[in-house]
Amino acid sequence: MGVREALAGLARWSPVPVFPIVGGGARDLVRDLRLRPEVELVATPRHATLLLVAGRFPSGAIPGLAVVHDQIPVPRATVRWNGEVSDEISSARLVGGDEEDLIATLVALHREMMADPSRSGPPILPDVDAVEWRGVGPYGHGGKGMTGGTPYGRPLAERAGDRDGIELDQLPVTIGPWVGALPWGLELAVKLQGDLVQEVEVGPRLSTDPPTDVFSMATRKPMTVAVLELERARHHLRWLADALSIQGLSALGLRALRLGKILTPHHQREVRRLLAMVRRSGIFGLALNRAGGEVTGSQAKGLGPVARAGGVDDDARRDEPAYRELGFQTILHQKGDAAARWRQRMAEVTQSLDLSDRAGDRTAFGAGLVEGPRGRITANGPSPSVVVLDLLPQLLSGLEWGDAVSLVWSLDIDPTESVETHVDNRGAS
Amino acid sequence: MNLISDILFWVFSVAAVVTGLLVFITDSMVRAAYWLMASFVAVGGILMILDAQFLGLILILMMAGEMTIMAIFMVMFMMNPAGLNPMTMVHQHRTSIVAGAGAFVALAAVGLLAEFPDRPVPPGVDPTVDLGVELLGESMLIFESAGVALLAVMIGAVALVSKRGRYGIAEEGSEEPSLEMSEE
Amino acid sequence: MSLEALLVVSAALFGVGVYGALSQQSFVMIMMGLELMLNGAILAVVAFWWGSTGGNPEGQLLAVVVLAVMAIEAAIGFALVANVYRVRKADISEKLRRLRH
Amino acid sequence: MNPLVAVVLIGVVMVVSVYLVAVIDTAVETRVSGGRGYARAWLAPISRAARLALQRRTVTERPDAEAWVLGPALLGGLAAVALTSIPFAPGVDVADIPAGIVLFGAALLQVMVAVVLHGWGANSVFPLLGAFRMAAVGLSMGIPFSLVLITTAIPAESLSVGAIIASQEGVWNVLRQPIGLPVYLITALGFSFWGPLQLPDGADLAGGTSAEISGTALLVWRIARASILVSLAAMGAAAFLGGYLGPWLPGWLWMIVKTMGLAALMIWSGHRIARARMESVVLLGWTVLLPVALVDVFVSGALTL
Repeated sequence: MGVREALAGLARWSPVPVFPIVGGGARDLVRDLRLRPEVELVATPRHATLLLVAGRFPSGAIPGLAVVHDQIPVPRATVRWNGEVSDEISSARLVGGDEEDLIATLVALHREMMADPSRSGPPILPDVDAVEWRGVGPYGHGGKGMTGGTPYGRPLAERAGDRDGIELDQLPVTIGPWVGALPWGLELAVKLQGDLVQEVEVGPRLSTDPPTDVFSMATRKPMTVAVLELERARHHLRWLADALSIQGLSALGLRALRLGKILTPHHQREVRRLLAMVRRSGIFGLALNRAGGEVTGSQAKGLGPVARAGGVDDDARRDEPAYRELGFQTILHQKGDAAARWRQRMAEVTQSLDLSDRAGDRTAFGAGLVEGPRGRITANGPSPSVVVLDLLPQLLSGLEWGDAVSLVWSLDIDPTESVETHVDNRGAS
Repeated sequence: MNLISDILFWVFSVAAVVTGLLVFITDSMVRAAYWLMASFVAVGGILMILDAQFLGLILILMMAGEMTIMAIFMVMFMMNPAGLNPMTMVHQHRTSIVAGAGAFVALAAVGLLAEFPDRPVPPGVDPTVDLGVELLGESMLIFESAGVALLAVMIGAVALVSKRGRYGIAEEGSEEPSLEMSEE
Repeated sequence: MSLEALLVVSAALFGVGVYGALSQQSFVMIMMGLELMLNGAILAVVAFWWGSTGGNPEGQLLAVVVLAVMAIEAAIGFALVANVYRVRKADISEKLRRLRH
Repeated sequence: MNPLVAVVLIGVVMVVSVYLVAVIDTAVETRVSGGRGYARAWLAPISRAARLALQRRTVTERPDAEAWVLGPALLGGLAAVALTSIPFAPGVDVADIPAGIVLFGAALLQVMVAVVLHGWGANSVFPLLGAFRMAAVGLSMGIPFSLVLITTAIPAESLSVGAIIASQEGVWNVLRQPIGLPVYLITALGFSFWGPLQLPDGADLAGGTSAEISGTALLVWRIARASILVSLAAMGAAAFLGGYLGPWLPGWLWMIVKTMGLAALMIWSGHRIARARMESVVLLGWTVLLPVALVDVFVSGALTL
């Protein structure tokens, strides 16, 4: 047995590193893969062997798919879960079914790749320079002297003023839509000076067909409060899982995710313990201690926890008789910055669990307006994520990149949330 | 042992001079900064061969920070830090070559031709202990003067670049002065 | 390895430094030339200490002083570069025509 | 020490300790995440390494290829150099030179250079930001790190690590210089960019300086990073916890226990303490750690007089 075979035999048992490209309707399923020891969701395609394309995408074409695919090191393969194989990667393995089927396919494909790298997916894009080589100048650099021309077809950096009064080079880059540092599907065109974000434009929205979760169902017919509040607590725990991983606490994030998956109203003690661990991690003192990024006043209207974190007493649950009977009081924080949003959601998890526990069989909503976990859902209005995406450029400019990322995650954005939350009848069945 | 240290000496010497030259030949500013550091590391190695362990190591230790700062200043201020274009940012080139070569020849001639007393470090001496005793004993005044000079420089440097500079607090958006004089 | 060889190496470093300091236009590159000259100086000082002073620690002391000079040169150099850039937007010596504010 | 023996010794120390670090890391992660399956902690590092060894390396568009390759190799080499200055047991050391602790400090400060080169080489935005962050962390942590380390030499009246260990025969430095160890551990997290100070390779940069590497390059990078952590833990054990000194157990075992204890503490912090903001780290380094380290120097010096 050669060294290769020996290594391949060992590599069989390695957790499968998967880079996910996630569209509408698959976020929760893919996120839950983190809980499986067989699979490892990685933040950059360079660390993966398998590309997982899951969920629905606006018009079939997936932005950036080919680039991400080619960035995965050989041996690599692609799995398409619950959707159609796109033309770009014809070699993708199509899987339907549930999580177990997906895991089985991922593990099998990984072992196949380790045993026989020749079956690796071929590159999609030709290996050529993005911009054509210009054979001008003595070295082919496209201009004369140190500062002349456009070397390798790329213009030299522009200078732009800094808050320090020094004009330095500005680096325009597009980050996303598939990168571990940002929510899946969020694309930011950023002008960076050092690690300072000077200008931000939000890329194309990936909104897909309408959601079918309990909150959008509740716009049509009354739902039981117990179910709604449990789902709200779950949603916030899933948000916590993502946000904690970005702050370097992926293990604590897993704990939140695991708890969210099995959550019942009787898990109050476990939830309190988790939230205490989050507080003790020093996250408010170390990671979220920068003021700024405040969302307050009229711009916060309808943004649920984001609004309430900014002191805006805006909660559709207040007007529901069922909630009034339960003695529902909105929780408010004042500052409206990233830390306040964290505190707000953490407080609302316990509140929702408590409400869910005491709700009995009361029902609420059903008249077109629902307080969802991200904010107000109406039959035809824009979804909260759409509103927040419009605020991003103004909120992010002037921050260091790390603070910008913390801020983005504190807003709980899902770029695949549809532009208008039309509720159709499919959700009712 | 002597042979090994001779070989090491020549390796380090060639490395120091060649990397020193590469500083001014390479097109990439980051490489230039780290070539210079390589030159310092090589000289630090020679110092260690010469039993001046402490000085050699301190040189290497100091240069890690200093050259990183240099590399970052390069990236900050220079148009071409990555070396995408050839770096021909020189003036009075021929004169400089002559001056450099002249300095080398003159100094080397002094080194080769002048008579220096041949009094090597006696065996059994611990140069690090000697240096420590000297720094904090007889020559404390010189050492302290160097320290005070460094302190003054630190204050001066901070005054020159501090964010509450001559044009207001940086975070509040300081304004640069008009530039009408730079056009002449 | 002999004192002569050490002095030749240090002369070579100094010569390269002189070339760099005189020929470069960019301020930071000029500083690199100066640093390289000081590099040669340190080597020469330690070489003399090793070969000619009989282990007199004052030789090492001189090297420490040179190290301090290097640190001073770097600190003041960087501060001036940043300040000149802030005030005049100049990063090469050609852009400075007069030495006044 | 015979050079061949020295190479083997350092190699074995690095391989075994890096494996242990990976096992501890997985175990702590499993525990904090509330999951089960500690058994896989023993196998996972090996199978992961095998997988990375089989993966092909990737290239970016026009990288600074030499710097990019040099980064991981240099980092691993620096960890090895740093380990040579530490005696693992009485008489078992590679180079317990008279200025050993300065050798260690010089090697660790060069870590900054390795990481900056690695981030610069990839020609990609996240690695570049990682490189900038390493420079900021390294420069603000470097002085307090060197100060608290060199302070341990005051009671020993020697810069040799062996002498520093020997000087702790009666009482360990952690008691004589109680400020030293915490400052050392915080700055050590900075230089091994681990845990709350994992800024150059942080999750908000999708892996930072290692975001664009794969295969053997990634494997070497991870091993080198863990070796740096081990060398810092070993020096912490030697300089503050009396190294191989201790009752009942043989010296080498004490050294292993102390080193792995400090390493486990730093690994634990990575799973329980949030990553600090860049600005907080720089502020902490210059306005808290540096003055505290100076107090440590003055107080220790005065006590020795």
